[in-house]
Amino acid sequence: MQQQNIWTKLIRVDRRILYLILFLNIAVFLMFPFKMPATITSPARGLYDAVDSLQPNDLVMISSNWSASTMAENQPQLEAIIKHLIRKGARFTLVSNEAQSRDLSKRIAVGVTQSSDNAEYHTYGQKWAHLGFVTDLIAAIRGMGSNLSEAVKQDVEGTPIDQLPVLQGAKSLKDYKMVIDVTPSGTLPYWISYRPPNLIVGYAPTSVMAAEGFTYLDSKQLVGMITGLKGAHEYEQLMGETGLGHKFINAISFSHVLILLFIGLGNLAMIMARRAQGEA
Amino acid sequence: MEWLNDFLPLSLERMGIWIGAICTVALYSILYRENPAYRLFEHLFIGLAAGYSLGPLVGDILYKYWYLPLTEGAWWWAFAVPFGMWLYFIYSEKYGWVSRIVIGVLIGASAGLFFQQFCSLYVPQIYASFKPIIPTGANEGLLASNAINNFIFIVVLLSVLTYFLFSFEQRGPVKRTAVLGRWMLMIALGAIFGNTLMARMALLVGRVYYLLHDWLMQI
Amino acid sequence: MQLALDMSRDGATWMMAAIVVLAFLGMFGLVFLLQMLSTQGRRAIVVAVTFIAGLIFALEFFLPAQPVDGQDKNFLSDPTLQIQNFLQVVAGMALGLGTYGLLRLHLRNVVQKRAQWGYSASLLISLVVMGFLSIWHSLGEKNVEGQPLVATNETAEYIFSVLFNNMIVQMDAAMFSLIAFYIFSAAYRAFRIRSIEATILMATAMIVMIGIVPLGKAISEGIGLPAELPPEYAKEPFSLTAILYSLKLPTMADWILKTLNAPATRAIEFGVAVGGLATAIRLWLSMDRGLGV
Amino acid sequence: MSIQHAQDNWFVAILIAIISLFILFNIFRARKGRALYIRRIAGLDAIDDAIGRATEMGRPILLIPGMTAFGVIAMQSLNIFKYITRESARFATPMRFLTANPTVYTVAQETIQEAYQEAGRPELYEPDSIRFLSDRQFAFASGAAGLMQREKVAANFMFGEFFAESLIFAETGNMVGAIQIAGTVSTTQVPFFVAACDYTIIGEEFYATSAYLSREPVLLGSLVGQDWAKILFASLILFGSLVATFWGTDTPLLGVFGKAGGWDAFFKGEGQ
Repeated sequence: MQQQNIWTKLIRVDRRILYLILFLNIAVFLMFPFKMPATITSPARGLYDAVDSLQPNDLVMISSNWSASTMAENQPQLEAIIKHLIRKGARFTLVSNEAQSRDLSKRIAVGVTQSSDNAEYHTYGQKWAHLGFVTDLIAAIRGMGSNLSEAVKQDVEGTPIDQLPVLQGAKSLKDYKMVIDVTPSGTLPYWISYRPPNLIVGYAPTSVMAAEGFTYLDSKQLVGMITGLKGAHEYEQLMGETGLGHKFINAISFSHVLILLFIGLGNLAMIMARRAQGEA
Repeated sequence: MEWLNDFLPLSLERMGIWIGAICTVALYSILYRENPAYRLFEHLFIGLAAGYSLGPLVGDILYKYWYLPLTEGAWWWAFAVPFGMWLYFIYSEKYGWVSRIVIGVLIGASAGLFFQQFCSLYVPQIYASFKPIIPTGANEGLLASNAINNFIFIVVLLSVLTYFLFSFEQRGPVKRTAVLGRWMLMIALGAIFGNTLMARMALLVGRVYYLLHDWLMQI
Repeated sequence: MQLALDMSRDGATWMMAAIVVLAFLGMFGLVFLLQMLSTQGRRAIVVAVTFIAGLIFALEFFLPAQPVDGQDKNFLSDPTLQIQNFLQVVAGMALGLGTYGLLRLHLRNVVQKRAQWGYSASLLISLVVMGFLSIWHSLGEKNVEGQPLVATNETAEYIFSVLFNNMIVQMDAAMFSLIAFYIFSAAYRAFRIRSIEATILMATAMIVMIGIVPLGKAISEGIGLPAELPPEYAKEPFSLTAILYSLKLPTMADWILKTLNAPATRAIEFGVAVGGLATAIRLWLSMDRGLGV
Repeated sequence: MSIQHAQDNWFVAILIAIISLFILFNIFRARKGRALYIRRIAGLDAIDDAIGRATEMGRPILLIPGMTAFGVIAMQSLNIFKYITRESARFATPMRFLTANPTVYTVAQETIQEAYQEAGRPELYEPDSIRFLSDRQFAFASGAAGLMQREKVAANFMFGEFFAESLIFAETGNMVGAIQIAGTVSTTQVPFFVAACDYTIIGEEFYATSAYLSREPVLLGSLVGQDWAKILFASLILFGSLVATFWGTDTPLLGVFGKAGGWDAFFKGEGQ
């Protein structure tokens, strides 16, 4: 009987030990933060430039479809984008395809607008509004594309759409300049497929959805994209702000290192165990 | 012991955070093994989630899309609910087939909608795949390195497409192209894996932050 | 209950109630008529409605459209929007059916005191309480002529928000973050140099993993690779600096994503598109044996 | 610009017409009795082994279409699950079907019942084995993970559209030692299935699955048509890239093939 040497043990390591190591790794790096600058990627710059070239009072639709589970990625993104829109004096409306996202995104928008220096944004409905929750995104986009007040009827506070100051002079999505999809799920294709043609599309996905985004960036169906927390971090850097993004990035970086380390270790163990078997 | 006073669930806000933390820890316990705490919170979770869905169903769908249009005089909307209820015949042996009429309508509609999806989502990607693969005078500013990348792009695209051919035996050059396609597929999958990792770690970081910062108040 | 409340507000809506009742009676009466059909007749009806439903959406797409209010429309554009809303209501009825199935299963567990019935009881209680509060909350949000549709209650709203924000939302996030642990154990187990394919998968994953975090940039620049692309890059794409720059981990990760991942993903998408189109056509024409009558 | 109607670029209508012809023509050919070939798809051959193993161990098999919304993809998943159920019914191996979509749940009731009837074991059909847990992604995932652990499922079949929750199913299944076969059109989830499952069906293979399993002429014919369509795609891309190389990417002719407004620009000289 071959004795259980360290390598065979390592190959069959209890997965619960791996889980504990990962947890501790993240906890340690959250407790002892240090600074590391980001590389600005071209899709992030694309989105930043597109928002930066907006004129005051241009209308932007933010499609916010995320819920608490992707908060770590989507919240820094949404906050950064709203801050930038306020800085440009643009008007914006939010719409959610997720019931939970309606409350969350409204709460965040209230938080960001209240803490901004621009008093115009302090009153809800003046420069921004939340159009509420739509169950079927395709139907909603097509509907809003032809008639906003008919498709959405009332905003999240129950005000009829045509009585909102922020939407004065806007009849449909056609009167918007841009839509930014902040999302953890596959909502982007719907915006690309069913939006009015004049609307440019920006994308703020979680990292996992970004892979699909490259295809649309390449085909110019997307003007720019910020990828997950990293993208939010880049966007913050472009705006010269410091937000939540900075705090989390190190813990993430080193969890990547940890995983690489263990993949290496696993392979080493496999090779060594094979060699030991060959000798025996 | 000031920390203890702040930490204990003595205010409504602290109580909320405690509830959240308990939920999180209970679900995390499945990492150790399946246990009564996990089981209880799993059942609570499903119950709460199923209950929650009824709100949007009544308030957003039935009220907004059924009741409101009705009050605005669109009488034909009255038929939407009973028509949908035909689905409930599914439990009846005798009338079960009636539910298939509703299912048929739903299937037909999703099939019909697929045409637009196909055309607006996928066809433009054909156009987007037209790439100059040799730097000729026809494309100003095209660098040799871009052209090489474009060439690789086209080769990868075509080889992976070849892998997805099903209806004839792959032999000779087709076989070799398909194998290359399979390898390229593995590269793409590896890239997606590596690219996704960050998002997943971000979630865990967010949760650990909640436990350490909001609940234990350690950072 | 809600319906009745509103009715009393406006006498004219009695008319509407009558229409609804008639619609219910009509639709269920129709079932008895349909029941008289032969098997062939039934099949013909299912095939026909499937085809017509698909045809309406297909025609809306294929027929020429004229600009109306800045949006291209044809005579089917508005009806298809209405039909989509209509189908949302229909699909909403399915949620009722799903919830019924869940209730039935767990009620049976509790009533027959099957093993572990306590868990089923906790599920039922949370479902009923949350369902009630959620509907109340959802209707309380709506308002008609400035009046809330249903009067809300502060305590109920508070309990709702605790159940939602402090339980559902937190459990969502907890389950979602479990994936981080699983991704670790899966990578540890699966990423081994076993075959060419496994090795390719592993190598790419590792390069991208480290290339996309700021640390990848720090490592590359730490070993002396250039931070920026040289300005004369356009003239000399193959200069030493340019080549060194392209060896940086972030550059390699980016290159893999754009030049290898993007076309491979696109090829998969083309396959999926064609497969989906073929399935859509077969379903539309009822050629799949899946759902015969 | 996006394509909202066929008129935004008539090429799309022509393309759909051609592909439909390819598919219908080949279905017609197959129905006439022409034998059609289909290449081996690793993983699908393992389905029967997995069912056999479950039978030996006396543990259930689990079918998960995941979050798949009702539509074309869901119908394809149900087709595959119908086949698997039919096979398992022959050996009286119990099955569980878990979905997060109520409409899929409704249709699954019909489909699975039919599968039992076709296998000649209608008495084995149990409505409670088909379960709708929740339409909420992670409530569903927690329920599925719990069920896998408690019932120690022997085989785990995941076919359909998946999102982030894919790995929760796949790793939990791996933990309880189930044989796992996954097939999905969601490209972003394929790597996780590849890492944690025994076999993974990728992309269009998902649509080829029902043809592969049932060898029905209609499906085989359709598959041949799909191949023709892909060859057409590949030829178009080659042709377009050559044109782009020698005449430049701005050549109006290229716009005809899928650029919104490209048709009118080329044939009527508009929009330039």
